[in-house]
Amino acid sequence: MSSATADAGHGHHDQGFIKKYLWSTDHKVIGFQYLFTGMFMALIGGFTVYVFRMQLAFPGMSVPGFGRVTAHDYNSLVTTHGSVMIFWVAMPVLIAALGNYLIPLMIGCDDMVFPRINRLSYQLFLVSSLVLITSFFVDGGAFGGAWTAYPPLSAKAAYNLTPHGAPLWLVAVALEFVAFLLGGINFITTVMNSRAPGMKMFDVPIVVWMIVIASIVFMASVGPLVAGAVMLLFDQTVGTGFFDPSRGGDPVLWQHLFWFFGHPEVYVVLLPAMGIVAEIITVFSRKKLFAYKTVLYTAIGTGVLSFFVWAHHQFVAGIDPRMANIFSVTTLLISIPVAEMVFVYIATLYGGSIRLTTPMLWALAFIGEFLIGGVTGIFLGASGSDIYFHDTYFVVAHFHYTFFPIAFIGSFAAITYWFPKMFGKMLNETWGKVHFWGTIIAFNFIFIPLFLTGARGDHRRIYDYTHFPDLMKAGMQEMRVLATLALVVLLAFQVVFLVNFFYSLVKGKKAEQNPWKANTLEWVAASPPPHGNFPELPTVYRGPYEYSHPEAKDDYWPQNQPPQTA
Amino acid sequence: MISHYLEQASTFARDIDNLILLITLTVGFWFLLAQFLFFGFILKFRAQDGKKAQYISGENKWEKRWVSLPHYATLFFDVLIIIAAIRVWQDVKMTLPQADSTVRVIAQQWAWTFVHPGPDNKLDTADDIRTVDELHVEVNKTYHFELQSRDVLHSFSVPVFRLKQDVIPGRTIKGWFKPTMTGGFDVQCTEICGIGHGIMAARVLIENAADHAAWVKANAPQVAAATPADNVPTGGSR
Amino acid sequence: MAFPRPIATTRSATGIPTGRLAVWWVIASEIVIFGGVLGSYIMHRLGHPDWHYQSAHTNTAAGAFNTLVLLTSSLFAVLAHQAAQQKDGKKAARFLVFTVLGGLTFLIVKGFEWASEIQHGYTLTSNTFWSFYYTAAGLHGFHVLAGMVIMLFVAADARHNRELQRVENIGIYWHFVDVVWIFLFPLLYIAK
Amino acid sequence: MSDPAAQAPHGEGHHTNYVKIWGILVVLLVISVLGPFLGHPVVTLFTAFGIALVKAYLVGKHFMHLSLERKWIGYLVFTMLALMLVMVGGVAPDVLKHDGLGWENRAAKQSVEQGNAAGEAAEKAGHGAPGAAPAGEHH
Repeated sequence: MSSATADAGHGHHDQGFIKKYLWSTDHKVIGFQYLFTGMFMALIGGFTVYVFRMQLAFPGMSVPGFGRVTAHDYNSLVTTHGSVMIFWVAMPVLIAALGNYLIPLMIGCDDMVFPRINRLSYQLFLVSSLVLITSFFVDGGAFGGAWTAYPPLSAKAAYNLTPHGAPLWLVAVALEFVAFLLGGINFITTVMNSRAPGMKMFDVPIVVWMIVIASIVFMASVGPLVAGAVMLLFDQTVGTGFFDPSRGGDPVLWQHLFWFFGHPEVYVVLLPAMGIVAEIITVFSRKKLFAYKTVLYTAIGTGVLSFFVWAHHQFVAGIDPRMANIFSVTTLLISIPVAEMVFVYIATLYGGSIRLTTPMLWALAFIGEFLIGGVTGIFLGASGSDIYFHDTYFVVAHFHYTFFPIAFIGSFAAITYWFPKMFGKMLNETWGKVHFWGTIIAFNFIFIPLFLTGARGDHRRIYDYTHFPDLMKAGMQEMRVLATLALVVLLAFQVVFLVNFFYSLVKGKKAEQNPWKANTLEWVAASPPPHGNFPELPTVYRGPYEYSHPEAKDDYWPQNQPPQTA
Repeated sequence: MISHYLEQASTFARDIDNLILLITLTVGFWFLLAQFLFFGFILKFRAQDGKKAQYISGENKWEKRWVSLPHYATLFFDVLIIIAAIRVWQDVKMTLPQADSTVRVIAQQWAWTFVHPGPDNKLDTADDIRTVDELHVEVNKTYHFELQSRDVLHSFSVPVFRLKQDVIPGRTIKGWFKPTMTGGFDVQCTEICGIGHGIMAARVLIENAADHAAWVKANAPQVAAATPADNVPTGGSR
Repeated sequence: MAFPRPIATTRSATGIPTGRLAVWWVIASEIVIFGGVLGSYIMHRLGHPDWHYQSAHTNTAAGAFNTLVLLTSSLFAVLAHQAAQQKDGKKAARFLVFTVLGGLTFLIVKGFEWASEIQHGYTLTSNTFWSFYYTAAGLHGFHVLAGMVIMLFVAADARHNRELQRVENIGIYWHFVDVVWIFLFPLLYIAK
Repeated sequence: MSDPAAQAPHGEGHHTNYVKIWGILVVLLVISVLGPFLGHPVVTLFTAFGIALVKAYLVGKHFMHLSLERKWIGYLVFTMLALMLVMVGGVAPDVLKHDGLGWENRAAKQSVEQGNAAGEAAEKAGHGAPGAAPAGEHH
C-alpha cells in the first residue's frame, strides 16, 4: 500500500510484512487493523444473532451450524452479540478505524501525534478481542448475564454459572476501554494541535469534530465504569462485596456506574456516524452543509446533555421514583439537539444536485432509519410509558433502529465512500446497490415485527416463549419467524458486500485521486496515500463544504486551493 | 392502541395506553413531516445536466428558521409529553392508595413465591397462603405488593396491568395495582437472572369475590399447620 | 534507535506543546476514574456510620508519613522541571531519581502498613470498608508505580539532555498522583 | 525540528519558590493530622477536607503550573470534577440513602446495625482484639 513518493519527515525503508502491517505506526495501517478486526468481530456478532434468532423462531430446533441451543447457550449468545456489536464493532470501526484513517488526512498532517501510543492502542484492542474470544471456550462457557452485566448475577459464579467466562468478559471490556482511552487522547491531541496551517476551528470537517467530541464524551464517562469494573472483578475473583447486598454492598451502584457510561456511549458512536453522513450528503448533493456551526453546537449540546440522562435506563430498576421525574425531563430534552441535527441534514439536501451513488444511498438511509430510532426513543424516555415498554422487544427494536444505522449503515456509507482513497480502487456500484437494497429492506423486515411483538408484551432475553401463554397468542410466533427469516436474508446479503469488497480490492477499477470531486484534504493525497500522506503538507484557505460556490469555477473548491486560482 | 392487542386489566393500564397514544400522535406527526420533506427533497433535487446546486450557507436569519422552528416545536411537544408522562408516573409509582390487601412477592432463581395474607388479611401470620408461580387476587380490590429477592435481580412484570418493577436482593420495594377484570394472565421476569430466566413464568389469576373467597378458604393452612409445602421460611431473605 | 517524530507531533495550534496537552487529557480521564472509586466510597461511607469502627484501625501515622513523602517527591519533580528548563539535563535526571526514590519509599511504607493490617485480620474481603480501602489505595499505588517506571525512562533520556520537555510532562502526572493521595489521606485515614 | 519545550508559554524569567510552597504544604499536613485531636467533628471536617482542598489547590497552581497554563485546561479539570458531582448527585438518592419513596434497603440497614454491634463489642473487649473487627465475616 505504499507507493513511496515524497516523504515528509519520515525515514522510509522497505519494510517486511510484519513491520509494515502488524507492527506499523502509520495511522492508515492502524486504521485498517481496526477496520478488519472490527469486520471480523462483526462476523461473530452476526453468527451469534443468527443462532439465537433461529432458536426464537423455531424453539428447540437444531440450528444449522451450531446445533441445539440450550438456555445457557442462549444467554451467552445474547450477551456476546450485544457486547461485540457495541464494543468490538461500532467502536473500532466508527471511531478507531475511521478516526485513525481520516483525522491526519483530513486535517492535513502526516500522522497521529503519538504513533507508538496509537500502535499500543490497537494492540490492547486486539488482546481484548482475543480475551473475549477465549471466553467462549473456557470451562462453563461465555458470560451470559447480558451486556449490562448487572450484579449480583455477574458477580457470583454460583448465580451465573460461568466462573471463568464472567471475569474474562469483564477483563476484555476493561482492556477495550483502556485501548480507546489511549486512542481517544491521541485523536483529541492531534486535532487540537496538528491542524494544517490556515485550518481554523470552523474549517475542520464535521466528521473530525464528531470523532473528537465522541472521544471526549467517552473519556469523561468511562472513568466510573473502569472503577466499577475493577470493583466487580474483585467481587468475582477475590470475593469482595462491593455489589453484594448481603455484605454491605449495593447492586444498584453498578447500574448507575454502568449507565453513567452506557448512555453517553450511545452518543459516542452516534456522533461519528452523523459526521460521516455530513461528509457524504454534502459531496453528493454538491451543497454546502446547512448551518455548519449549528451542527457543531447541537453535537456539543448532545454530548453535554448525555451526561444527565443515564438513569432513564433504570426507571423501573428500583431507583427512587422521584429521581425518575428529573431524568425523564432531561431525557426528553436531548431530543431537541438531535432533532435539530436531523433537520439540518434534511435542509442540506434542499436545492442540491443529488446523485444517488452507493455511499449517498447509505447516508440517506441513515437519516431515514435513524429517524425511526429517534422517535421511538421518546416512548422510552417518558417515564410513564417506559413502565410498560421497559425490557420489551419494543426497546430492542428501538435501539436497533439507532445502533444498526450507526454501526452498519454508517460504516457501509464510510467504507463505500472512502474505499477509493483507502485502497486506490473503485467498488462496483451495481453490486453495491444490490447490497444496499437487500440490507435495508431486510433490516426493516426484522425490526418492524419486533416493534409489534414488543408492543404486545414480548420481553427480552427469553429463550423460549412457549412458557408464556399470553405471548403465544395468534400472530406472535409468525412475527418472530418473519423477523428471523429477514435476518437470514440480511446476513446473506452481507456476502455480497464481502465479495464486492475483496474482489474490488484486487481487481477493481483504479481510482483517481479525487473520484467524488470532494473538497476535504484527504482527496489531495494520492489514492492510496503513501506513508507520510502528502507530497507536501497542505495549507488550508477555506471551510470544507464550499460546494457550488458562486465564485469558484467548478462546483467544488478544495480546501487547499489558494484563492487566486479560483 | 396497545389495548387492541392486550387486555387492560388494571386501573392505570388505560392511562399508560393513553400516554402511549399521545406520544404516538405527537411524534408521529413530526416523523411523517420529516420523512415527507426528506423524500420530497431527494426526489425534487436530483442532479440534472448543466444545473448547478444552490449555495446556501444556512447562516442568515431567514435560513436559521429551519433550525429554530423544529427547536421550539420539539421543545413544546417535549413539555407536553413530559407533563403527561409524569402524571402517569406519579399515579403508578409515586402514590400508594389505601390498600384492601397486601401480597408479598418473593423472586428467586427461577421461580416466584407469592405470599397471600390469608383469611385474616394480614401478612406474617400463621394463616398466610404461599403459592409458587401463581398469584391469586380479587377483582376491583386495591393491592399493595412487596417485592423481595433471594439471590439476584429479577423484575416483576404483569403486561396486562402495564406494571413492571425490578426486584433487588436486600431491598423491599412496594407498589400497588387494582385489577379491573377477571381472568388468568402472564407474570414475567423481565430482568435477566441466569439460565432459567426464559422459563421464569407465573400466572396472575384474577377472581371475582366469591371465587376468591372460596380459594382462600380452600387453601388457607389450618392454624399452626406444618411448614408450607415449598418449605420456604416466612419473609424471604430476612 | 531514535523514533522518527512525525511533523504532526511538532505542531502546536493550541500553543500548548503536544506532550503536555496529552498529559492534561490523561489527567482528565484519570479524574473520572478516581472519581468513580471515591464517589462510590463516599456514598457508602456516609451511608454506613458503622464503618468508623473499621477506619479506626487504619494507621494515621503511616498515612501522614506517606503524604509527606509524596509531597516531598512532588517538590523534587518540580525542581527537576526547573532544571530541565535551564537545560541542565543531568540535574533534572538527578531530581527525577530522587522523585522515584520518594515513590519507592511510599510503596515500601505502604507494603509494611498493609502487611500489618492483613496480619490483624483486616483483609480485602473482611468488610466493604476494607475493600474500598485496598482498592482505592491499590489503584493509586498502581499509578505511583507506573509513574516511577516512566520517570526512570525520562530520567535516562534527560541525563543526555534528550527529550527534556518530558521532564515537565511526567512531573505534571506525578503531581496529579500526589493530589489524589492528598484526598485519599483524609478519606481513608483521618475520617475516623 | 523545533523543540516543543521552547513553545511553552511559561518558564523563562518565572521563579516560584518551590521550597516555600512545599513548606506550606507540610505545615498544612501537620494541621490536618492534628485536627481530629481537637475532638470536634466540624473542626475535623475543615482540617481534613478543607485543608485537602487547599493543598490540592497549591499543588495544582504552583507545581502543575495551572496558573500559567491556558485557562481552559483549568476549566477542563474543573468540568471533570463537576461531572463526578453530577454522578454522585444522581446516584446518592439510591445508594447513600437506605430508604426512599416506596422502598427500603433492608440489607444495608442490617449491615449498619451489625457493624455497630460488632464495633461496640470490640471496643469493650479492648482494641486490636484479633478477629474482633471484621464484622462482615461473621454472618
